[in-house]
Amino acid sequence: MQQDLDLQDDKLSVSERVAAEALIVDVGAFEGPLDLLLTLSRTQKVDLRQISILALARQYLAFVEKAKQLRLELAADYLVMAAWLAFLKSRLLLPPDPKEEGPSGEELAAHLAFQLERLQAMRESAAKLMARDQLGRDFFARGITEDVQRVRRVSYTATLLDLMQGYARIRTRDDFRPFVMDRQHVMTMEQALERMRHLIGFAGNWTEISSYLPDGWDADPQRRRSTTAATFAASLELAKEGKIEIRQGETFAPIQIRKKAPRDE
Amino acid sequence: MSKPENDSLFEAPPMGEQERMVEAIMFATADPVTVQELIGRMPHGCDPAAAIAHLRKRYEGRGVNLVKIDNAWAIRTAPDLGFLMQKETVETRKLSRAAIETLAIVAYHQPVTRAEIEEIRGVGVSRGTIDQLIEMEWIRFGRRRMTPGRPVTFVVTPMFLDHFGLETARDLPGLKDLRAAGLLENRPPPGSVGLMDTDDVDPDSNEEDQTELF
Amino acid sequence: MSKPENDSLFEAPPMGEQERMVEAIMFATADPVTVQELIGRMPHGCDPAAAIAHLRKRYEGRGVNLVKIDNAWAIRTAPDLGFLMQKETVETRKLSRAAIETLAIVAYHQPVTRAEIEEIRGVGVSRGTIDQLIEMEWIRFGRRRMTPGRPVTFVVTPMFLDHFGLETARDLPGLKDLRAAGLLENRPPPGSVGLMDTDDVDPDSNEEDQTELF
Repeated sequence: MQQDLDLQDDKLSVSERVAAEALIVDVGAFEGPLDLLLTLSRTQKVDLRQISILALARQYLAFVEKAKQLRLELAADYLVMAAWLAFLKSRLLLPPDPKEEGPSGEELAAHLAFQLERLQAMRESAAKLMARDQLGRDFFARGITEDVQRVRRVSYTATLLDLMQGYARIRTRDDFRPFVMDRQHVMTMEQALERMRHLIGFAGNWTEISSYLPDGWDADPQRRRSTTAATFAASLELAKEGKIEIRQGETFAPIQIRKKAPRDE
Repeated sequence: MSKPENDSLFEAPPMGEQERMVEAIMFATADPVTVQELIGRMPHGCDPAAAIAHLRKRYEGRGVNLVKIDNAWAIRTAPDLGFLMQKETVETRKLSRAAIETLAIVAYHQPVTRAEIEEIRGVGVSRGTIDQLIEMEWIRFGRRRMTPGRPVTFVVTPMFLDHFGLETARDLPGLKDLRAAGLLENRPPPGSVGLMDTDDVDPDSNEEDQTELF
Repeated sequence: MSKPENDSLFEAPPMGEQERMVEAIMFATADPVTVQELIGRMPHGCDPAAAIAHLRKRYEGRGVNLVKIDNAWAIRTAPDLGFLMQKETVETRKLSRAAIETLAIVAYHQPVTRAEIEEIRGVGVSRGTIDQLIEMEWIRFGRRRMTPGRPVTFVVTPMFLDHFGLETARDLPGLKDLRAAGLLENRPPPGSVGLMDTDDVDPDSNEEDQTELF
């Protein structure tokens, strides 16, 4: 067993060491220690399943040694792997210590072999994947596409409650609308005054005030009230100005007015 | 694509193959393809014009057709299937406040002219609001008012009554009912303009409303 | 074609018409279309799945074929005619070796965590690599692993399947052999002195977690 291993070591020193030096120059091309191990393992020219992990460990350690001699900077994970492989190597070479805990050298070696095989398998699978016909390279999608027009139809809705609330909103707003004189049914004193100034010139004799009410204002009670009040107020105003005289026979008797003759003054 | 000189030595692919080629090219190119272009892209000795003729026949009556556009050819959706290129989504939205108020006024005051709606609302009514309600078939034109200008009036439709579960517009709850339901109770704080805006900010009064109502 | 009873109220178009519709929709888009989407776009009572089956047969051996991607369908040119399409060829960004390997690992081992990818490759995965693959929409986040730290997982996308002409991830080349050889197992390193075993997990407890959860 020991001899067999030495033999492998010797073999390593012949051809593998040359290869290892070639690898060192290109150390940047490796994607980590596992990749380096996989590359080194190819020099064994055997199926990965039959690979000698011990020989591989030696190759790797020789590689790291060489790199150190050449003062090449190796990334930390390469050195971690070297330490681990040195440990693995010793485990594989020394007879198992029954007192020692943890996995055996064989178990560790088997796992490393598994990792290498798995990485190799992934490499091959990646190659197979990339070798497949690819969209946009070997087969193609539709060149003239037609967009699906999204026609969005909006449907509006409302409930009876919305309607009632809406109406209520308007009606309450009405309640609180600022008070505005209903001018359509109201005659102001100014209007009456204006009217009477024109008419008074012809009133030489006593005339009932009601005859001064404008046409069309006597039918509707509201209008009649408004125009009567306005005309009466206007009469008072005119009397105050000295333009007319007012008289009333008794309470609730018709009020009469006539133009005041200037010469009477 | 530079083909070697000795292409002529090879026989042109069978017409079935040429048809496949034209089909693939037409499918994948982003623009209509001319016969000239096809000659340039297909193997030497091909007769794209003949292949197009075959392919055109093959697509006759199918979901897509081979059509000539100017001087070029393209695969296009059959005209009768254009409707499939539209996807209709229906979205339900609440009617705007202006529309609800306008609708309410038409319902309570019909027949009513636009000027009257505006007078009642105390604010202008946009053409769009009226149009929307007409389009929804909730209001329609009534008879013209026999007043100067002969303005059109609006009335609610049977669709409206149907939607709101009313037999006639007279079944609409009256102001008294609204008041009883608490809908007219809200008194505005002095000086505030808007009233009764349930969709509005004052959360308290809103809350009250809700409690009273439900 | 088992349709619910009430569907028969609407007369579905004849199958020939349905086939035309599917054809038109498929030709109109570059992206795969799901049956669900077809149902949504075609008239009521249609059976797009049946129409697809017919259409697929019709396009067998033609210049374009109907292909299935995940649970969607698309028309693609026949791969043997790729040589005609130099003009259409899109230069895809050259992927680095790390990116290609990472992609393969995600595809074959999905759902897979970043730590697992790193363990398989024996080297750290740079942020840029993952980002690039996500940006290309070839991989995406899967569900989180129910293990301490709840690491995210990565899975491949339908875009990935479409790009590589795969119906499902199960159709990846050599997948069965890899599985049979135990090379897709997440085998923990013996003992605690594992290689590169970062924040990673005991697959047993993992299993348990999942079982408890679902």
